[in-house]
Amino acid sequence: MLVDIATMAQGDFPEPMTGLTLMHYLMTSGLLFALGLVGFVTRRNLIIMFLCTELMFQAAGIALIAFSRFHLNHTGETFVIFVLTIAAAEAALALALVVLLFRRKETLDASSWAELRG
Amino acid sequence: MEAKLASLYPEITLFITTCAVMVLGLSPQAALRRLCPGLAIMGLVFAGVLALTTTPGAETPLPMLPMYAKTLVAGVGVLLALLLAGSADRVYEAMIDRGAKFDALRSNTGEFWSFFLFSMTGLMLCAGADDLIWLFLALELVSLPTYVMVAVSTGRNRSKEAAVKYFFLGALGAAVFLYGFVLIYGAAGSTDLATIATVFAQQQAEGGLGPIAIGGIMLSLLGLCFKIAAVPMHFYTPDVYQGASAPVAAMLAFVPKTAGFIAILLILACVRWPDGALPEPIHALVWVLAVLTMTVGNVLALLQRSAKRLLAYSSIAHSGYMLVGVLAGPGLAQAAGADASIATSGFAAVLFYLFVYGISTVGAFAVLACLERTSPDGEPEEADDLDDLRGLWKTHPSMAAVMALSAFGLLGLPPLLGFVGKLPLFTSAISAEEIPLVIILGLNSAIAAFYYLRLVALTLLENPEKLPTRPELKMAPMSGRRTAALLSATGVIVFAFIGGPQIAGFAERGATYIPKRVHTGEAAAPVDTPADAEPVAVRDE
Amino acid sequence: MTSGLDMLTPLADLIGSGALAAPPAGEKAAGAVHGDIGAWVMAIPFLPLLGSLLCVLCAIFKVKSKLPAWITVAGLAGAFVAAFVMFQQTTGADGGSQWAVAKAFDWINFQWGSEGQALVANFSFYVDSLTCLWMLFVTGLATLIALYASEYMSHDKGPGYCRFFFAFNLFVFSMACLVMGDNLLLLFLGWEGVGLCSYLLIGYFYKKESAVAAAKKAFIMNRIGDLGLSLGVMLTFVHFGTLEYAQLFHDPEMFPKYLALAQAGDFASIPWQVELIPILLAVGAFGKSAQFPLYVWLPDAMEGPTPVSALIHAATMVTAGVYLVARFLPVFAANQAALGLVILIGAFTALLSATIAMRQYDIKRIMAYSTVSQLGYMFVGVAVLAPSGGAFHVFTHAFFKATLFLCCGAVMHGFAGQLDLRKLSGVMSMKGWLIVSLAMLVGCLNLAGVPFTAGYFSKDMILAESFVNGHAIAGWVLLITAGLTAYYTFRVFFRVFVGPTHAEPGEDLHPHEGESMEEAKANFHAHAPGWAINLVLGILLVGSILVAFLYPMHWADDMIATSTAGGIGAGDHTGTVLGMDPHKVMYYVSAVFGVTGILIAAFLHGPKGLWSLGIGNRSEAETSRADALVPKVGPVAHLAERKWLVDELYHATIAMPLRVIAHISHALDRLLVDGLVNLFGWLPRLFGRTIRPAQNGLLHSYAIRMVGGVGVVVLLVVLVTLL
Amino acid sequence: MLALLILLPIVFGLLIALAPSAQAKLIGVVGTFLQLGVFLIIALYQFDWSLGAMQQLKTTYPWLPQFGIELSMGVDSIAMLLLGLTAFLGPILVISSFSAVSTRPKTYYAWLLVLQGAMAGVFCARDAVLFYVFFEFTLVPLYMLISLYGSSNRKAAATKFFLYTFTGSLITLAGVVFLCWWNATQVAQGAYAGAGGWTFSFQALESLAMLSPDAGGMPAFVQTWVFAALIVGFAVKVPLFPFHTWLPLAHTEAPTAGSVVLAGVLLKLGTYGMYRFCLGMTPLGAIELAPVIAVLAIIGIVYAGLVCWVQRDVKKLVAYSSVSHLGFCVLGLFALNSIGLSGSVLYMINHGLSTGALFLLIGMVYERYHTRSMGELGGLAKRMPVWSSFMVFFAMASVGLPGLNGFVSEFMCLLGAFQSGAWTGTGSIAGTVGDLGPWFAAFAALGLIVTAIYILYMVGKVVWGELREPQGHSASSHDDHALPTDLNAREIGVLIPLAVACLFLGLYPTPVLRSLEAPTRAMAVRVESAREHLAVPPVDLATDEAADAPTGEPITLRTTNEGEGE
Repeated sequence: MLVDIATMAQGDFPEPMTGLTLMHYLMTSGLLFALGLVGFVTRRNLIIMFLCTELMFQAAGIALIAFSRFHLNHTGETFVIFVLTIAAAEAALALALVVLLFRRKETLDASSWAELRG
Repeated sequence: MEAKLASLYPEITLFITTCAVMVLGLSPQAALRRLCPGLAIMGLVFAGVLALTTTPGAETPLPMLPMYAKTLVAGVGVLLALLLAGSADRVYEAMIDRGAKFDALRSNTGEFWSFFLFSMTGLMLCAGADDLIWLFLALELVSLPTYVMVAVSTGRNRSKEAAVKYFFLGALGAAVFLYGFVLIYGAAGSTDLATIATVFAQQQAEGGLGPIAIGGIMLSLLGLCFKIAAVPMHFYTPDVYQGASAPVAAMLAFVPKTAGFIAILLILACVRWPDGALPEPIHALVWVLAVLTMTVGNVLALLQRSAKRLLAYSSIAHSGYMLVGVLAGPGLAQAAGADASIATSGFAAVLFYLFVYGISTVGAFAVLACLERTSPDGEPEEADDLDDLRGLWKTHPSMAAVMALSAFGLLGLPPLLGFVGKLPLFTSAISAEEIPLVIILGLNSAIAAFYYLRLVALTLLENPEKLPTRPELKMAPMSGRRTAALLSATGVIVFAFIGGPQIAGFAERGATYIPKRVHTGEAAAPVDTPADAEPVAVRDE
Repeated sequence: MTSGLDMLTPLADLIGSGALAAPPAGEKAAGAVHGDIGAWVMAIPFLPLLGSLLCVLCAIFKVKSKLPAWITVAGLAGAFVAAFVMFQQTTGADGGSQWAVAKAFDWINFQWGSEGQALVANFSFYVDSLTCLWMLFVTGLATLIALYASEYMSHDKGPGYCRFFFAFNLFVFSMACLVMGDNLLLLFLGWEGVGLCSYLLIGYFYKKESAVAAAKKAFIMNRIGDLGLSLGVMLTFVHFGTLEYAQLFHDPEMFPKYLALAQAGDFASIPWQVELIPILLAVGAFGKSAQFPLYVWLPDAMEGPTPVSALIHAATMVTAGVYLVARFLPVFAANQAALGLVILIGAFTALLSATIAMRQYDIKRIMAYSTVSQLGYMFVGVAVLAPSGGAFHVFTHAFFKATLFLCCGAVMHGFAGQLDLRKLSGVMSMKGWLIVSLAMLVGCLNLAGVPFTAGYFSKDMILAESFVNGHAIAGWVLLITAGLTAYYTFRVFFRVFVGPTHAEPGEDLHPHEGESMEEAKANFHAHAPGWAINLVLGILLVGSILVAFLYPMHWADDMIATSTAGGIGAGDHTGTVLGMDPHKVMYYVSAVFGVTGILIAAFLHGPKGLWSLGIGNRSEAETSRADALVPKVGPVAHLAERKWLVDELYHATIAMPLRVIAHISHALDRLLVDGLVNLFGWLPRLFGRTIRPAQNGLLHSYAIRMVGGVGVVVLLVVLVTLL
Repeated sequence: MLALLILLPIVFGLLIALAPSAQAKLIGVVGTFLQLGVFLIIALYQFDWSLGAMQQLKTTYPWLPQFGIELSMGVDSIAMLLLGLTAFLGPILVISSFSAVSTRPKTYYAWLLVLQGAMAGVFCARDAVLFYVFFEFTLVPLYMLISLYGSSNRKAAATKFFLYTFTGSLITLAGVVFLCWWNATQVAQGAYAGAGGWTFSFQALESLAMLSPDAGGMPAFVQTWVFAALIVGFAVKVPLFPFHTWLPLAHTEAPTAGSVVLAGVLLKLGTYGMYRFCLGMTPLGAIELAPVIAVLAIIGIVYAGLVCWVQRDVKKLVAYSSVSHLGFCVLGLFALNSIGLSGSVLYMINHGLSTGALFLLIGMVYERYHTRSMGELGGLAKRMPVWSSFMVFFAMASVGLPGLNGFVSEFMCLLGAFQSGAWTGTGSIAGTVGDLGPWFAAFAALGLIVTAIYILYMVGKVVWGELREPQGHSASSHDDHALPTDLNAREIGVLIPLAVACLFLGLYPTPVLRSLEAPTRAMAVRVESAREHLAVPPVDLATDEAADAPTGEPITLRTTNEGEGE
């Protein structure tokens, strides 16, 4: 399926890449994204969970760069810069939040915060 | 370039206000600090006026959207600002009033108000976006400040819990729609919405969107579901609303939802709507999302004991209703040759409903914000349990009336504003021949009637319970909250008859949809129906 | 522009009522009616109506005197005079069918079709000789009985008295509408109106549960009949497009056409609607006139005050069914099956109720069953196309049956409600009871069909015609019934009015102060009837005898001949009885049956001495020779005494199952119908409960569900799209 | 003038809310009498009864121009009659509540007046959305009245009432919107020269109904579905079996005036809606489904009648009797001929009067004895002769005794059903084309018997028989409100107008029938002429669209495109 997608998407463009195709990058990116997802849902530690979201952001970044190269324009690369900025902002926020939480309960376990439910 | 800049005047105004507020909030003079809300409101009003007067410069398929959306944001923003006034640093300010020395490090006023205004700025930017990158940044600008606002809205652990859930799940959602955006870029080769629209139109004409495009759109939609609190990204909603203070919850109910819907509209507008319907997988996706969202929201709201959770679930359900409007699309099929009217355009219906929902839901949250009791830890505790509302008629008649009106308004009982808002959703969905969806929408409204009626019955019909464990509720000292409540209730009645129709007309203009023209290739026969090719031609040349 | 005020102008009709509307143009032979009888016609229904309104006023002003009774008597007497004038004016001419329509005001007048078709049913009255015949005895007897009731009801002076006479007046009004109405709907109004009055009057003693139950039963049984009648009315309207007699009976395209077809034997050309109408109407007639299977209410109706029984449940209301059949004879004649049905039911009912009457002890009930039985005769009479016989029997029966009932009432009144013929004996020899007893005797002679009484003549007309017109079996059944009738009639007379003197007070005995029930019984003295009762009975006694003289005058024949029922029974005289001309032989045969019945009664129940021609031997009130006979006939006697268990049968097969169905329906309503509604109300809640655990408050659970949700939705969409 | 009819009571309702409690009764009386006065002025001087089929006194204010929704009002004689009923009952409702309502009187009278206004609005509306607005809005005042002033189980009853009718009417709304969409679509495609664009006006929708499917009208199968959607809300409101279960509950729990207004006017909103929408806008659907609806009506008549018979609560009995009675009304409507329709409209009024009066009477007893159980009450003729006289009178009106109001309408409903059938070719003069027939009338007429059974059962228990009063209750202890044993002058004064109206309509219905002739005949003719469209095959929409798109291939989307890969 994925092979199909990658090759087909490439088909319309004038300069087909040789060697490493778009597909490879996309697969890497997809794997990274999936890794992030899996990490996010399986880990309980708030910091690791946050890092997993970073992983997903970076996966998007890889895909952007690949597409950017594929389309032979720089939009994707520009996009990556902004994604990184946002990721940094989020990281700051996340750390602040984690610190705040840690002060309250002395733990980083996400499951200790489950007062609100139903 | 200048035109583009001109279109950003409202945001710039807001940004300047933001900076001013941030500085002002740090002032050691209490009187100056208290100017923050006023300044914010002034900024919003000014931005709103600018939004109304400046010509939009966007070249997206929804060129008039920014004008409407920014005005809407400014309008409801004023209401939210009124509601938020006095929330920040309440305990701390009280300490200062009692003689404590002002310490800029401990004061949150400036940050709070600037975050609020940042969020509103983001929202306006979102409305004005003509590029995916811009859209992404704007969406993040909407959300990031709200995470903080939730966290600091009360001093309780609940707020922290709410914030952490909101933030982490929000990051997950953001990652998902970011990936979606990436795929859209990958499929279209550009992040410019106008270009994307053109490319997509071309692709559709040549046999349909490719899987990457479809996948990108689907992932974007699913990610944005977080913003609009739609299934399956809705889980955080009740927890966050409950954990946040009522004014902040009201803001959460309006601001990210509006941002999300605007983003959804912008993205879906890039897809050409052949014969008024979306490409099949996206159509199916939105259909499923709409049905699930309204049903899940409503059935869970039935079971709630907490008013905030109830309103949170109702917020989910309303997203479901609006998704019906999204699905109904820009109303092309009927508008052949004529401008899409709000009666047929689901986009217009959604835009109008955002206004209706904003007005009505702010009222309900404002009532909760107005009623508070002193809890053992000294911090005022807002009314939340439904039992708090029992017999409100006896103790706080005006609040009871506001709550009843808001509930009936959210229910969509004629002739209140909620009905006027829901009507275009009905008409547009039927215009799009989504009959089963309309029936489901109707049945869901009926389910919703269960709990809205309960709200009304509790406030108006029951007798108050006097429990020793439950100190009596008092009116919060902030007059802004009361004003917001009363304004919202008045709006729910008045706008149904006066002003509402004009706003609907405004929303109708805001939803003006200009599909991109297809560059006719040699092989491909002209697929445009003659009817909808014409406005395109006018626009594109 | 017609403003709302103009809409009300037709009200002026009400004020200017009494104008005699000319019969519709183009009618054949709308006979000349002498003078302006409109005002007289109007007086007949509206005087009683006025009377009933005055009675309401009396009730409002708490009148405690006999004023309501006098109002009633005066009003009804006026109505009787008006009826007599109407009769004079209508029938005075030289033969030919004469009729007139007098319109009071619009009741229902509705144009419904695009071609100006209208549903018209006005308050207007159709007058012909049949109307006159009925109204004469209705108003006449009503006047007399009102006078009687003024005394009979005197112990209830006050609100009850007003209520009684209100309903009494209303009854006469309704009866007038029934008989005189010029359309089927006004007839229906009267029909239900008399039912209402009957209901109110049977339930007059509303504290008695049995009276209330009897009233209810009467109304509901009648409603069953009314169902048939109303369907008949609808069918008539749909088929003929009108409900007005003037058109139905005189438009050559309507009844006359089908009557002509029937008389020509061309039944095949008669459409099914026309054939169905008489059957539906007959159902209504059976209900109102207490014929099998709807007769069971009438005996129970005796719970009402006796004047009511006399007027409504013997003389007038119950003959409404006969009137209906007689009035619609042209359409009945168009369906042989309908006639057959009426004959069958009539004859069967006559026999059945006669057998029941033989074994009853309550004299009022015996009279009630005899009424049912005699009504059977009348139906047979009309249905064998001898309307004059039927009508004449209605007329004579009204007199002698009213007499009989009023006598029973007098006895009841005098003996504290005692009606059991085993507890009374030798009333004639008590002081002050002579007129009552003589009236009773005359009534019994009439009912038994002793030669040269009115009852004898009218019964003979029916019997003879049934043989003449080829319904010999019915004839024989009725002959046997005549014998039974004579027996049970005189059983009453011999037991109660002659023989050793004996009287026990009935249930209405109220001990004086300081007196026990036993003492009261011991000290009981019958109080003889007063002047009003005696006067009325005297008049009726004479009247019952005099009515017989109308027979040789062929009065009934003439009356019928000029009415809408005229000219129908004039077929060939083909039937014979024992090989002879029925008309002649019937005089003898029926006399033999009647006298035999009386003799058997004398033998079984007669007292020693002259009264029973020496064949009786009864010496005490309680027992008679018949008691010895009962065991010999086995269960038959017992069953007859239990009224053939018809009431029980109805209860078991209709009332009970219906009640059970009602309970089941109620249970279904609560459990199933409402249950489904509640289920639908509960489903969202159930769904909510099911998915609520997903909101468990744990961050990572939310994350899993969000991701999983995204996956599931995407998968779903892909599947949906691909499939 | 019409707007005044709606606004006057609402304004007075608000006045009550603002004025001191002591004035509530007075303002209520004045408000309702003013409404009645306005109605009388309209009826006597402004409305032209000779043109009953026409919409008169039209007034229009803009509201939502995008949808073509207007605050548009107008009345024909049917609406006038029902308005008359509403206005007539208004003062009766207020005055009858004087002694019954002691707590929170302001709220009570205020909502009552608002309800009066809203009900008037339903009958005045000439725009589907305006109609719907008032139709739905009536729920709120009644919800308040029931759940604040009802008996023990009032909240559940009020909630059920609200939710059930609300749910039903949402489906109706969907149907209405579909109709309007169809109309708008046809306009856009230029199929016929309609009003242009979206409109919810009755007039446009009614003219749409008369279009042949060739000319852009709805084909029969679409109309059938739309009809089904439309009727759901109205069937719940009427209520038609099997949607009736909210009614007994609501009636039993409601305060007296609530029951009166519910039976008197609110149920008629359903039948009126059926007349206006189901018959007027989807005649083909009505034709196709008439037998089904009629069967439901007949089941309702007999079944609810039987259920009445086993009730122990008098009020519940009368409540179920409404279900049974309204069955006749619906049957008459779906006879689809002039007599049936007129009978039905007349029935709406008559039922309002007689059943309303019965509820009043039961309320009066309830105020005295605080029970409605027939086990505890009996033989009241002895104790309360005046009350009993009225009871018997109105019971008889309810039974449909000729001479009282119920009969004429009941008979016409049945006659209409009887007439409506395949009579053509049988030589019958007064048959009409229709889908019912004698069997329908015959089975419905069973209701005559059943009605007699349960009404007499009730009268026999409560009015006649041995005197039974609740335990510990003697005649003199008619406590709190110092009510006399029998009715007082106020109560009699409330009942007399109803009784007079019953007698008048029973003995002289001609003016009313006259005013109904034109509109019902027009409706019958409309349905009749729509019948011709039954056979017309619908335009094939698919081919239409194909013709629009010259490519001949509608744009479809595929997930994979085999040919163009690589």
